[in-house]
Amino acid sequence: MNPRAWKGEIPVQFLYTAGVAGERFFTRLRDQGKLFGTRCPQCKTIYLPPRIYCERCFSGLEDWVEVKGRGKVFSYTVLHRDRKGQPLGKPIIVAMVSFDGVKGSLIHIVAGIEPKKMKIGMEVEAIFKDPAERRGSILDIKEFRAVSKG
Amino acid sequence: MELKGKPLTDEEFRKGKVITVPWNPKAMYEWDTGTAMGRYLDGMKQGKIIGVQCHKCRRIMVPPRDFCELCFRNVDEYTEIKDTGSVNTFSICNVSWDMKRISSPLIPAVIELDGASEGMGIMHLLGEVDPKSVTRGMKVKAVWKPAQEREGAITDIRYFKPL
Amino acid sequence: MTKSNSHKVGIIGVGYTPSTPLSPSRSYKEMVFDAAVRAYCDAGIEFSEIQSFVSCSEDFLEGTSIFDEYTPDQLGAALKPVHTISADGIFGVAAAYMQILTGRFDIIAVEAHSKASNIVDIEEIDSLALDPIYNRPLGLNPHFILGLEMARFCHETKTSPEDCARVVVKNRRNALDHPFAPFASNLSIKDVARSPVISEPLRELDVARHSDGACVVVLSSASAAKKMKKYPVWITGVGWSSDAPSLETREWGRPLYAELAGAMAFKMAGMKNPRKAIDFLEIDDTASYKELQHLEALGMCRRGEAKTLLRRGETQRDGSMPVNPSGGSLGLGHLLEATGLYRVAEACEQLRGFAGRRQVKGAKSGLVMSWRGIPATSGAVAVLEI
Amino acid sequence: MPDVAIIGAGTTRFMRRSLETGKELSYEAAKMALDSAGLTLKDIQAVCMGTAPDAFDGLHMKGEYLLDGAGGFGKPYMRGYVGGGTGVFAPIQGWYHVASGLFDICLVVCEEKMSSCQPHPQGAFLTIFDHTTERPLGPNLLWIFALEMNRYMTTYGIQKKDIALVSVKNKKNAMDNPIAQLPMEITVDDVLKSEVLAWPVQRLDVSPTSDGAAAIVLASEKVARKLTNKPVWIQGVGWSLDTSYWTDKDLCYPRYVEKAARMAYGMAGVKEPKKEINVVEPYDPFDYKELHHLEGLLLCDKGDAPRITADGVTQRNGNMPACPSGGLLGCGNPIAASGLMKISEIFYQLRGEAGKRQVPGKPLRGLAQAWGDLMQVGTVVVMGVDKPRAKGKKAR
Repeated sequence: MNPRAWKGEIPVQFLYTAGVAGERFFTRLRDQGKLFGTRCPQCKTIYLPPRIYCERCFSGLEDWVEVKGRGKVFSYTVLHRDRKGQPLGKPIIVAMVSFDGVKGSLIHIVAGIEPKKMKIGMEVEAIFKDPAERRGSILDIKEFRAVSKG
Repeated sequence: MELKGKPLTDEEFRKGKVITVPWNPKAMYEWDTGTAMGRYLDGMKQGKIIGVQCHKCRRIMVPPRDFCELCFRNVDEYTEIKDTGSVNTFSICNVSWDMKRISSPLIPAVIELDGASEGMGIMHLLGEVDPKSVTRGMKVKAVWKPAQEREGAITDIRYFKPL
Repeated sequence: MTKSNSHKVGIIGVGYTPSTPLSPSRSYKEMVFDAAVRAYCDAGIEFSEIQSFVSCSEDFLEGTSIFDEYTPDQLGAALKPVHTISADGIFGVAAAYMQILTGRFDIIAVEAHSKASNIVDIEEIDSLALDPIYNRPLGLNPHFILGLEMARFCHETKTSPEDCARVVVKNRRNALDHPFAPFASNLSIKDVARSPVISEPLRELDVARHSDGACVVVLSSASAAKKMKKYPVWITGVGWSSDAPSLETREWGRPLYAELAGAMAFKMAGMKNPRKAIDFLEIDDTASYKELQHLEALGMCRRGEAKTLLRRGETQRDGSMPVNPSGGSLGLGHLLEATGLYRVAEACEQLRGFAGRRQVKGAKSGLVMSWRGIPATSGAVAVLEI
Repeated sequence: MPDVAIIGAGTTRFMRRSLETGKELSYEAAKMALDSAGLTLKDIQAVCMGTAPDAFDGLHMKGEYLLDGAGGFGKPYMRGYVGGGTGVFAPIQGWYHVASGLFDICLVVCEEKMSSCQPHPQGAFLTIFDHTTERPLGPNLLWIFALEMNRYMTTYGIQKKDIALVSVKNKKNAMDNPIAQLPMEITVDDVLKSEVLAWPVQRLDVSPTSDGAAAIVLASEKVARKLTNKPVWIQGVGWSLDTSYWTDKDLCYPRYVEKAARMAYGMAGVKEPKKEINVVEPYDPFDYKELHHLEGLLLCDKGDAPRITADGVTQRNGNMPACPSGGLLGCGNPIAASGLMKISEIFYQLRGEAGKRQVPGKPLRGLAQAWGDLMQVGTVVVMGVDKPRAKGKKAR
């Protein structure tokens, strides 16, 4: 008996709703090009991305506040592999961007800068797509870019 | 108590009235057939149905397994069993695996195979039979693909037909 | 949670198949059967004496939905109380531990296995664990998470990539003394530093490679063990916990899950000073930096001190605090949900003094800890004593 | 070891498709359960999550994804799993968390969001069959039910019209349940005339796929006594998993349910289930399943469930009310959540808080049961207004 394998897959596709909070977040991102978070009445922390609940104290969150798209790099990495694990022609800078007074952050791409120039703590700002191109997705933020001095 | 949960209509969901995000994963696998299943599939390729016997409980089992799950010991021998049997139970199915309507119904059945212990069966399809005439206990026989088309798969048996 | 639990439940048998990158000759059922036979034999019990079973698995790792369907037969568990915990094997041990403490069960078997080699594209599966709304659309290789975390950890604790490389060197050398560690090798820090970048600062050799295997552990109540004249390895503490799952709100510099899980286990074991009380550790090293991160989170040293211990050789097998004397996941391979259970088995062999060339001298107490992998924030801990 | 009581419950609306994410559904149910028990998240010492196949929500490690919505942040959090039986297993898992003495208060949350799965949630079910011996035949989930239903009918000479009564009863009961997805008044004829999917299974024999979540709060005796004067005690639990070689056994009778039931009755000290169980929530994803399960639970003789149904015994005002909630046929079937919904229903019934759904005669003991996998899993919880009797009895 020669060992062998039987091939197969889990042949499913998915279509996800953005949820109660996500629906509102992405609608505003798409229509107004603005970022909104929700504030916890108990802990006072602002959640970005927004939530309808505080994961720490379980309060319901209904207080929506705008968060300016300018933040600091909390951490970053230079990704050299594509989704399949193959080497990327041009490495991608992925950063976790945090905002003043906000619990949480956004994970996104940083463009227009040499990987070597990246620093934890550097200021970056969100670059939104043109309103016509925005679909109500995290990709309506095109990328983050370093804030030019002065 | 206030009701929680916001139902969406097809309209809202399908026609982009609400924001949706698609994802089409490629969850692919190559499962090792190992000892027992490897022999089962090799048997199929040769037009044979392979079972196993446990000398403790005397059961002749199909599909084959390398251990007897009741006695919890390795099985003692691999043995060929007949490709004839009787219908234990059946259905007449009008929908595909993903709930699409199908024109000519499929007749899945559990078939107790001759030569295996009583009640030992496998799931397969019935063919060359009028759905209305299928009955529990009906004798059936495997219809094999021609040898050159067989690949060592359960589908090397096209279906079972009435004897 | 009081010390009163600390000698009520023990491990009386372990069994596993050798960890190997490929395992075509045995199906997952056959592999688990092989491990179960060894474990029951080691425990000196009949399968029919086991009253409850816990298996640990995730559907997408098996390629089967509702995978618990396929767990009973190879354990001799048909028509018995069996349930699956969708988590690492140490969570399964905790589940069995609690069942025995209820007083309703005496003997329980815990199973976990890996058929990682059967998954065509494991990164595709890892992507399925990312938030579908906020993270997946970016279409990134999930390893970016390890890169982000490693960068932040190194930044906060002034740990260098070389320090992380030292973990790889140590563990893969430890594995040389292991009878079946597929990734044992004698590497240098340079070798690690020269390996291709996955996600800066993370390099290929910083990450444990996947492997196949099955592991079964048999737990028993103290009273039953006494009746059977067994000398169990006592489970004196268990702990498990989770940080926020979303990338955006979790802690990054420190693994909160490990801090909380460790604290829970130590409290249960009545260990005021774990650093002194624990003789050796088998902890998660899915990525090199994780070993250091977890060492600090478990209170074995102050924050940022792990690298110093490592440099001083304290975490070597003959050091004052041996960490992953087995070779860890970097040496043994990452066995998906079985990773933690293999380490439990490893720890049992250490405590029984059967660890051969990898024996830690005079080991009386050990700590085992697992993390659930990208992108999870859950971890489990077990404190074992002889 | 401490006795365990249910002290609070919450359930979201069951919907064909929800706007909420799985996290949000979990939160809504968990929050309701906490509120009903007068607790906040920080009172919770451990969390158990129950949710069925990851291929519905389309999330690998679904339990990890859901944990913040379920209140698992910074807490011992564990996901248990026995397929369709999960909804009634999760409280069993919560039971052993508390009965172990490790925790005094445990939150149990069950969630399912099946609508994310495309083109139809049923597609995910293809992959519950054996990848080598069955999936190549292109099975539909309905096959295995149809095969079992047919075997059950032919073994005992049961007619479809006898079985249809269950669908009629449960969908009607659901009219009194605000969370219900498919409440309706229908006749046996409507069921028999409904679209034939996989004979003998027709459209109205089947419960719909749903999105939804449910949660309960469990507490040890000393804490429960402080928090409520109406604790509902978990008197007995049982679970059993049969062989995965489902084509090797007789599908006419769910022996795995009997095994689980005997374990639970033993723990609860129930000698004569027919007399001692006052209200029951058997698992009813398909109408015949309720009958199958009533027999497996030893609440009637083999093959006799259709008769007691026809005699009205299982009506809300009968001697053995079954699925007063409306069951899955009436309320919908967000798999794990629907099982926990059944636990909640018994909780309300025993507290006398089921409103329009309340069964008469102040029930003292109830039972919720779920089934799962390839006709393999039985999960049973016996609940009562009195504390369990048979103490320290070992499971066998």
